[in-house]
Amino acid sequence: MKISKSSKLLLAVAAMLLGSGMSGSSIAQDKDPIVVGYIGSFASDTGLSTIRGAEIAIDELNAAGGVLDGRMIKFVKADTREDVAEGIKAYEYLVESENVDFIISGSIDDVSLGWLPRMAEYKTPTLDTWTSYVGIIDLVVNEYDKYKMYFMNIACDEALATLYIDFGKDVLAKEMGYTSTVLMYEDTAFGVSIAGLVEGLLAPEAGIKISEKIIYDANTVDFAPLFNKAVSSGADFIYLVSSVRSQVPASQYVKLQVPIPMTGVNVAAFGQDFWNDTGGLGAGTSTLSPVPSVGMALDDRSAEFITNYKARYGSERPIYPHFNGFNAYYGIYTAFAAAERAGGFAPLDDWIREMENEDLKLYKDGELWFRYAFWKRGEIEPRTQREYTHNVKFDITPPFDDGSPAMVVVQWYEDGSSAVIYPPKFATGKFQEPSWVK
Amino acid sequence: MLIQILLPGLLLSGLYALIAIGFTMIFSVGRVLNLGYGAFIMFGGYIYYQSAQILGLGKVPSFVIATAAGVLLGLIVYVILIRKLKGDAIAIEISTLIFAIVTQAAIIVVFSPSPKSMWPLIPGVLRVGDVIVTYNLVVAAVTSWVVLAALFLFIGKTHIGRAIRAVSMDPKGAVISGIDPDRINLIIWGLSGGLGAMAGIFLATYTQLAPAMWVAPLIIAVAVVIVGGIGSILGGLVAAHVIGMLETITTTLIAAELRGVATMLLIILVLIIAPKGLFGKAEL
Amino acid sequence: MSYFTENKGFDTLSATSENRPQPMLEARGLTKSFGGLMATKNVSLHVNPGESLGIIGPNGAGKTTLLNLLTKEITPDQGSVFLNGNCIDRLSIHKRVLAGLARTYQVPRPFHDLTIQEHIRVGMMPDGLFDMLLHGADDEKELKIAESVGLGGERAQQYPYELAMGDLRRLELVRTLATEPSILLLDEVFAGLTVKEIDQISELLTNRRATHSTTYMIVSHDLKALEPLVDRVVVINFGEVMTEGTFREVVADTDVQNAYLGTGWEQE
Amino acid sequence: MFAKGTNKGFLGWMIFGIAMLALPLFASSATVRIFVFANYIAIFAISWDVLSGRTGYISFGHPFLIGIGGYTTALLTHHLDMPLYITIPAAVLVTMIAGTLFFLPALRIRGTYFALVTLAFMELMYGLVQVVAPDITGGTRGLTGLPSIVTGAVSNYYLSFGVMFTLGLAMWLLIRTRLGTALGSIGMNEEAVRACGLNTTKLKLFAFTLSAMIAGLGGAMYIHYLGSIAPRGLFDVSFLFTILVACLLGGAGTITGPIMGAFFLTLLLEFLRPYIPGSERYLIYGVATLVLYVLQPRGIHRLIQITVNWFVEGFMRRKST
Repeated sequence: MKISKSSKLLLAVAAMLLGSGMSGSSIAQDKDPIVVGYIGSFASDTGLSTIRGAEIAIDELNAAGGVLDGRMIKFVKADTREDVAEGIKAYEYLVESENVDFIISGSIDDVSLGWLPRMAEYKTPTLDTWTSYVGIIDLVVNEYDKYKMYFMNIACDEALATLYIDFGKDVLAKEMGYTSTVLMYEDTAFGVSIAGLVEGLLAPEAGIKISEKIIYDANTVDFAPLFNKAVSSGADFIYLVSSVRSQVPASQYVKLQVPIPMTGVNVAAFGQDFWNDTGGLGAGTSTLSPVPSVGMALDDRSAEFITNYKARYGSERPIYPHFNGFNAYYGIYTAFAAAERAGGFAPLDDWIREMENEDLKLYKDGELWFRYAFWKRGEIEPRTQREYTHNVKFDITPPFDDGSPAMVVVQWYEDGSSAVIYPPKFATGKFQEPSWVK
Repeated sequence: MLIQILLPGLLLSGLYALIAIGFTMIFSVGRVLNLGYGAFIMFGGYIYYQSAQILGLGKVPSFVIATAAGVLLGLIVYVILIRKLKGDAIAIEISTLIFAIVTQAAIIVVFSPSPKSMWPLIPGVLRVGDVIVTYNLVVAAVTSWVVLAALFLFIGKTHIGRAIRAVSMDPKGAVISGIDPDRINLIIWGLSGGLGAMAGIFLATYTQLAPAMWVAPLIIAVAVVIVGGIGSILGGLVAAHVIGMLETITTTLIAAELRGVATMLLIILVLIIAPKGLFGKAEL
Repeated sequence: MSYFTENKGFDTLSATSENRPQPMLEARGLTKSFGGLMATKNVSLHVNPGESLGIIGPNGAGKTTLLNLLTKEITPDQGSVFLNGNCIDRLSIHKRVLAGLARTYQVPRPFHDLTIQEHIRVGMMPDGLFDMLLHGADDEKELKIAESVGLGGERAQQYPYELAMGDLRRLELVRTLATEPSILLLDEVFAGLTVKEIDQISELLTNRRATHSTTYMIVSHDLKALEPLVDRVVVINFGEVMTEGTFREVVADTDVQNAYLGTGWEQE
Repeated sequence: MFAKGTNKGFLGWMIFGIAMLALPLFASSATVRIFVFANYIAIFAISWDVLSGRTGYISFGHPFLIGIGGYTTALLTHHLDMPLYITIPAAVLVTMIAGTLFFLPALRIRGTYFALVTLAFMELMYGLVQVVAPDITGGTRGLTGLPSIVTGAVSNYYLSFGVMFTLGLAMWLLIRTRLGTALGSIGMNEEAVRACGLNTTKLKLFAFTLSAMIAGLGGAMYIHYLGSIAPRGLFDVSFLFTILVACLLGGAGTITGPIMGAFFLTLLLEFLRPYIPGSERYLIYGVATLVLYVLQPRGIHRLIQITVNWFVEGFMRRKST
């Protein structure tokens, strides 16, 4: 892996030295290609998942004879390095230098928020596959004309949290008999907003009392004082919300053998590489995850995607795509299906209309398993009683026959395997306390 | 409640002292901030990870390899950068900062930006009542005290140590008494690289490896130097404990999210009220 | 300098009760200790207008500390400083300079990136920011001042790193002279100079005394070089005034000779 | 009023100005966009240079000042819908006040110690924005959809260039006045300046306020150009790195040097993108910067000086033979 990296580097330098000779030559094609841009980090698992999902879909479409009357798709990428200003520059680069027709994004929250004004200015159709920030959806709801070219095909965090409360009620309260928790969350916007949702609903909906709240600095090195405090509060379990450096609380939880169970949101545990990254110290972690998550049973088409993914990327990390890899793969298909019907990505309003009508349903054993459609303007989600314009059509009410579930709960076991434990329709395993908890 | 603060606070302080030693040494002797010190720490952590967890060379050999690699890195930085800049403090600070950023970029290219958790150096936990601490941290703290004691003896009792002290107090005077400050600085940078790498192993096995991990320990080291004052190893030790305790107290008793804010306020206050630090001797 | 007419905020105690001429600069009971060490103990002295006073004493006697106390680089524990009969205890360093009390340093403190002419420009700088901003430098006057210490013409464009020690002393002197002091405190002007350089500086000062009415206070332990430059001498030892008088009187004093024993007095 | 040689330099400024004004005529809008970023980095570098390049009080906390300006206007426009012609001056004013806060430690400490306090200021601000009232500041995610002053690449280019050029030229002229000499001498030997009868506190306060004013103006305009603000992008070591390195690589204390440094860094990073799109780009960028800096710590400014002198001398020699 190291060798391939450094040789890539050498090639890159050589390419740079060759200079403009390369950028001038274009792929010889009868028709101009359609250009799809990727914006996001190049090296992170998150970014790579989106890149690879999109790459596989694009190669499949090109191999099948191209799109929009036989035009090929050209895929260009711009690195954000997970930095806000770099993200804005990357967006500008894609539109101004590469003249992209459509952008697929694997950006994280603040990076997406950063380039959003550029998107509104350029009016470039854009699909986000990773960030779940409901604030962006609210922008589409409130300022539709300005942000209508934006789509997000992961369920927003509000939907995630709402469904998670059901897990608390059905499993943590009813099955495990927990009555109190310590809410431990990082001081980031993600932590605060998720914790706020959980705090407001956990007691009234699930009957679990919050006996103590611990907000911690996202750069915390040592979680021992926090765990000590949590344990001495006498609560039944710890509810952790962590998105930044989430391996730290997860692995210190194991290293410290904290004697009460812990569940919640741990972003690092979304990927199959979590186990190796923690050197096996992820045991006992359970986390909510957007779908399709690790450990989840797949429909035939998604299973084929995974087969292709593994054949193509082998042991290069991430060894299994994160949820956004699937989102990118299906996102490319839905975007081009809409473009075929609209006659291209322009005029913009035609494409948006067709994208809003897009409905990709995936079935497993005759049951609706995943669905890539979007909430329409003015459509009200029945349970939360609000609009989610251009968010993926999630479902937060059993029997989940109206859309993909907003989230599932994934459990990592001490033998390194993982399984979905909630909702029951998708479950492949059971909630389990770590062995050191008595 | 008291033990909940004292025990973890003491151990965290030990880790902080270990993190700060190498940084303090360079600052005391050369009067320059090595803003690339965090890179030594990160480098040590990643080398250890590669050696112990990926190549499976075993903990003790890996520890030695990583520390040696740190010494080497310290020497290389000194020879390539520091010597060329001839004591221009600002130039050294900026170039070491760039060096840290370069190291970060290199780590991303080689190891990917994904954070990695590591097996503890010494597995297992110590339980005192409700309080849990890992052996890993206990060992880190004990190591730091041992290293500090050794360093104290080294500086006080050996010939090189006395030469180091002489350069630290008066570089020009040292030259007159036949000491080559260049050689002393080379030794210091090597030592600092090794100590940084060693601290990196303990820090990384306790927390995680990530390409941006050099910033947090650098800030801790800076805080220790400022609060302790330059030119005082003992001062650094006390300062590490002040900061470690302050963090633990803030986390446990006040509000965990103010941990970083408390440290920053302490730095600003000390610099404004007692710029020489609590134990510093040097003039500004 | 017109400083006093603008600021009337300080005490205007009469300098002395006796009926002698008002001293230009007067120190009363200056005391300063560092830790347990008394650097100066109850030092009182005065310099009359137009006079040149020498301050001598062995190394470590507290001469430089006394200068620092007079210019407020160090704040005294006790005692007061009077300039033209006005107490200037509350004036900061730069205000004392504006009031006409300027000094040179034992170790020259040049601005490494400025030419000699620019050093003079800093010395001549007005107090107001707008004044600095809106009015350009007076090239002619700057060069004239440079000329007066023998650094005029092309030499005025030299940088400190191009200068020998003797010229650095001149630079230190000329930068201070540019502030147009009414009393000039010179700290160890001859330290580190060759015999030839000492002669040159000495000649420069002698000539200047003949043509300008500036008052001087010169600190030195090089008695031979000091002799022609001073009207009166104060001897400081262990932070206290030991004796004072004309150069000859002081040199003849056996206590002074004893104080200097073993410090190179005999050779001189 | 100005030092000698000002006229020749002024000619250089005019050529630079005309070339830059003509740039959008032949450059693609993508290139123009890159130059907008370069202009803003140059404004921040000028601000840094006025303070640290001249007085020697090295600021590691400039993002703190820029962030204060950015957040002031962001909050006022986002929550109170106030117009930009009120919020931007307000941002400048608030930043100038923050600049005096920044100034307090400079009364007692300098050099490395001062640099560290300012760094602590930046880190403190980073912590506070996230913790204190995240529903107002937007917390970690920040705020988006902020109004823009003008739209489009070319108008933003002319706006940012106009401000940068005006500030740059004004500051360049300033350092050539006697006030500039006085400020510069503080960086060389503060005691000696005091011994020349100058009120260094007043001079330093002036430099701090002026620097803060430029940082506040630049910061406010920058975030309206970006359209969004986030703490991680502002109070960040890599942002600080760009400003510091632009100044030092360009040649601190010269105003023109930091502008060159800002352009060099921004353009280097962007022109590498088509050839090396991935993380290796930052590695090459960092190594190139490090090598260049160690080879000539006095910066590009000095390199150009040396080159020009070499050519001039060679020309003279040939003429005389």
